[in-house]
Amino acid sequence: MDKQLQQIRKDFPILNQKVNDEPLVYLDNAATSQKPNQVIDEVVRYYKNDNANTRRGVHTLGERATEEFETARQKVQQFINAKESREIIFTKGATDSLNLVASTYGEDNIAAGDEIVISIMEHHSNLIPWQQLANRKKAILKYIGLTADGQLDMEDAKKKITDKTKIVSITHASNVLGVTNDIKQLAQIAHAHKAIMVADGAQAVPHMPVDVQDLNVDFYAFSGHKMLAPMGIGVLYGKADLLKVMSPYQYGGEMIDFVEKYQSTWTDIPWKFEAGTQNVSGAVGLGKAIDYLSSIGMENVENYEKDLVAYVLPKLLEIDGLTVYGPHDADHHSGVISFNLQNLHPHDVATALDMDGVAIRAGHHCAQPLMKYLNLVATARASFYIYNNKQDADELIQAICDTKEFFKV
Amino acid sequence: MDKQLQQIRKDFPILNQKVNDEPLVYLDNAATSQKPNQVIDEVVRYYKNDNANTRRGVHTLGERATEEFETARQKVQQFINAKESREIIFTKGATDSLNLVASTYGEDNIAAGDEIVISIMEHHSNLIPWQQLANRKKAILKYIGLTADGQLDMEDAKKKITDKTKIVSITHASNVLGVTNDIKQLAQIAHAHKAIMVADGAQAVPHMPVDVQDLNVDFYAFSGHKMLAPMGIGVLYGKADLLKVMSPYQYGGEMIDFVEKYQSTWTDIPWKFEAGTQNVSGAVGLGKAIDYLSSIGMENVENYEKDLVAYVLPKLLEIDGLTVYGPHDADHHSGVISFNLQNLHPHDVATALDMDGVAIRAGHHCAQPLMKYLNLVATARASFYIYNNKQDADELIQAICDTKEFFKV
Amino acid sequence: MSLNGLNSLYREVILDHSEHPHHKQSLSSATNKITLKNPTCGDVINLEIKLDGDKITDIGFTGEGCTISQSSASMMTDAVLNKTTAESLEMAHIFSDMVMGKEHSQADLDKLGDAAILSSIMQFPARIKCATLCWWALRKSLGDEDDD
Amino acid sequence: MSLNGLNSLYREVILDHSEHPHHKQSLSSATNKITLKNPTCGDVINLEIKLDGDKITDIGFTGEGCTISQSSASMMTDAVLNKTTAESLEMAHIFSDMVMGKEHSQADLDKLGDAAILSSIMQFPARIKCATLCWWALRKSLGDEDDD
Ligand SMILES: Cc1ncc(COP(=O)(O)O)c(C=O)c1O
Ligand SMILES: Cc1ncc(COP(=O)(O)O)c(C=O)c1O
Repeated sequence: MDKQLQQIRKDFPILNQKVNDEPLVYLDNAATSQKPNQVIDEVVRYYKNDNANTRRGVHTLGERATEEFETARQKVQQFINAKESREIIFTKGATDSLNLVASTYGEDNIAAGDEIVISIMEHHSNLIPWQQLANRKKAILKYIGLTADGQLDMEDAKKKITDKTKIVSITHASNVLGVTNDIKQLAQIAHAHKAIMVADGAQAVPHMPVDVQDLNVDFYAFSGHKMLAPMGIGVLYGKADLLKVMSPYQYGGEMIDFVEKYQSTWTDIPWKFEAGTQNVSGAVGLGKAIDYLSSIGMENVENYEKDLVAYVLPKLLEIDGLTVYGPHDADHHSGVISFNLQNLHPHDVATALDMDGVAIRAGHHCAQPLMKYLNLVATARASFYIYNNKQDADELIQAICDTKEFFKV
Repeated sequence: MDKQLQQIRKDFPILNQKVNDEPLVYLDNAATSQKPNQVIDEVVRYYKNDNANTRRGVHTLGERATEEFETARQKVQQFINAKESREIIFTKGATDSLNLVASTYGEDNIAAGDEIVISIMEHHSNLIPWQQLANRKKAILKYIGLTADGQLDMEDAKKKITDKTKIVSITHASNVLGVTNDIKQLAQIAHAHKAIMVADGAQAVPHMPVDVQDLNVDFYAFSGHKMLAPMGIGVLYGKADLLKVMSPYQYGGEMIDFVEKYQSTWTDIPWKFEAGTQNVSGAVGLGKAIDYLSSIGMENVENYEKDLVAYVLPKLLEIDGLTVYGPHDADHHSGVISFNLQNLHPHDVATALDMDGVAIRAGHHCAQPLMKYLNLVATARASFYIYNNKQDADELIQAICDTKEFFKV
Repeated sequence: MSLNGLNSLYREVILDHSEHPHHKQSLSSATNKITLKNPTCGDVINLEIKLDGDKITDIGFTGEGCTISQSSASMMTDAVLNKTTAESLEMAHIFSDMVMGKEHSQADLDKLGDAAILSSIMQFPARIKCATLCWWALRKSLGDEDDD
Repeated sequence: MSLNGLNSLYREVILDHSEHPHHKQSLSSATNKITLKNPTCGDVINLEIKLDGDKITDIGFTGEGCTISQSSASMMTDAVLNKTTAESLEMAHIFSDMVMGKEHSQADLDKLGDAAILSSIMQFPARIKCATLCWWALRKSLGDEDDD
């Protein structure tokens, strides 16, 4: 299996290039992943053979497009083990999915004085929608804090989630700290208080097996582009019982039952939440990305990345003047590794690494409240995926050492 | 130029196939257009060379992706002659764009008793968002009616738009009646009453030159997928002055200035309205589609389609028992032609035509109030684009005659 | 060009039923009524049933729709008239399995009468909804809605 | 691997300015103050100017940022101190044109002093904002905001 993972690099044509005269080492996977030929080819196949609008056509292409779109939905359902395919709503991405929940379920169910509980490590996409909802409704937004080593503080969670809590929304895996949160236990706590549990799976679904029934989440959001699929497609999972009674999010073609001049009724889930022409090629590409990941096996993906982290994390920690955020224990750290090099600004680090062909990110990673909590302005971040290998890790280490030397830090 | 248009068919690989053993004649372009190799190849090129997340990265790929995304924005700006590129917001499609306006400008500016004026020929995507906004706000929704030959009744428009009107939102070109509306004059009337003018350009931008400054619209919405571009990308044009003071639509990554625990500030336009990871490959593909259309010239596109209509419309009108909706005068009819064949249900017509390889649409075309107004349940609809030719028109006529014979109507 | 392929869908008997639908009328003494719509095409069916104890003693439908939906409704009313609710629902399930292309025995098909001829709809996936709308209405009006 | 390419950006003089920035202090008697932020990276600059009539008689900045933004601010303060607002704004426009790769004369560049060295930033498009933030702050604080 490791063998297989060694081989897959050739499926990713973009990796086979030089950047600033150095072979590209792409370590910005938490931002977006690269696409294998299989996914690119599938999108091309769709456009060259079957492209049409869905659910509107009696003609053959229309029927094919509709079937491929709904087959993609079933693939997503199986991939995250949802009970029914109508619990899978296609969106633009995780941000769209989370805004959908806040604007429909949130808008309908939050009243003045209610509490919404999130964590201090949330990405802006799972933070501002709730913050603004709370402000609109005069509800109270509460933040779960972190333990000393940067994990979610479950004791604090138990205190913050109360009978006044209506919604708990937490990231399944952090895009900064490299930690994975115990969503299953959080859902238990939330449900014990009759709150619903929302999870932001943008950094989880690409990297580990996810079973929404086992987690017992009420809503679960993720993006295709971080898991080998094309851009512009994402998923919102929601329990059918909740989706059925929720208001629609957007209004337009294909989400209606009957439209009269002054009132309208909505069609069944999931289509009630899919207004307008859908990104069929995106869904089809996501289906292919799921096939690709499934053929490797998500346990293998997880283990492969764990091995990489076990290899690179100790090497990073050894570098003099380098600080790693989040747990230092490789067992508790995902392939997302944020760090700083002395008092060198992470932008300077990232530019230096780029000159060595190593693509990492620098900034606040859409987590400004977390930065403030950690007393940081910004960090550098290297993030790994299945097509990265130990050589990439070595290049990263080498480039960091070069950078230290250049800036004499 | 006609020569050039004769040649372009080979750029569209999907057209070169048989459906039900007959060569495909794709006449469902009002639903979605097919994609030329140039656009498909551009998407592939992007994914194989430059794919990254935008505006977040210091690294080379991130910089390339950002530049290509912003270049696409400039291409859109020039294509519709917007004053500045920051007036171009990328969305998922026309439906997303229109919902954005209704949920931000509409939500902020409509109060009880205000009037919103639309027309009875609107697509659900330019109807339900306003209907629901009016219902939420206890505002009044008014419909402009049609003249006897199915054109927008401008006299009625002058009556319906009053000093109480805050928003006028009308389709630039109908997806059922084949008419093009005088948006420029409507904008003048709206502005004289201090209302803003929104236009739904989903069926216009792909088929004719559009100049938003000349039309003097405040907002203008359209979809990429109907104009040779990939699915999942659309545009909202808005005047900078309006966009600047509007609330954001969705919240998340990249649309913020500063995020604190309990409040946030928003970044500049257009990014304020582009939350989360954007569909970069979609925007890049749209840029290429614009290049493709521009190399033909939109006047030529318009004239080519006019010629096709002048050829096919009289032939359709000659068929015994066939009713064409909208104007019967080819000069006033676009390439969108809705019809019925005696009392044969349009679904049966569409199935029959599909057996002859001719892909048309049957149904209410997301315009139920229009259907009711016309006293119809549904219609068949054939819609043409630049890769269609007179032979396609002949095949359509022949297939309709075959259908008549088969069903003995 | 040829429309030969159409013959497998629009058979004589289907066209007959659609031109002269059976039981296309409103009942004066219906015990169960339902209206179902197919929003994609605008088809509407109003189904009325008179139950006497467990038995469908009268049935009628009105509404608008394509050839397939009209003839399917006509054939369905023929099939379930004077049957018990259990028998009718069994037919509905057989019909549903049939059009989805699932295995079914000839004995099962025979129960459907003329309606069995609509198995050809399988080849026209876009039209399956047209054929099943009336059977859905039947199931819903008899309280057999497994909610999907 | 090599970081040779970095030398063109991080020249000695730039590193010097960033390590020992000039005028990095708050003014007690500022007439114009502004805070600008680069949300992408979190950089913040607080720029304070003392205008005497038309002339910048004192200038200082505080805040946080990368090597480029710190040294750019340091070099800018050197360049505009004791200049008139018109002269300073001209420099701001020259700087802006320069980093965007537009044509500029050597005479123009000379006006910028050390700051001219940042023309190398052109090759690092992702970093242009870091270099221009302080010049934007200058323009805004002197009321030259052409709103884009
Ligand atoms: C934890 C987390 N949540 C949400 C998002 C938002 O995803 P997207 O930008 O694809 O909408 C991201 C990625 O940027 C993320 O890392
Ligand atoms: C007139 C009109 N407006 C709006 C739309 C909605 O466009 P989309 O489905 O791409 O969001 C369409 C197309 O379906 C249309 O024809």
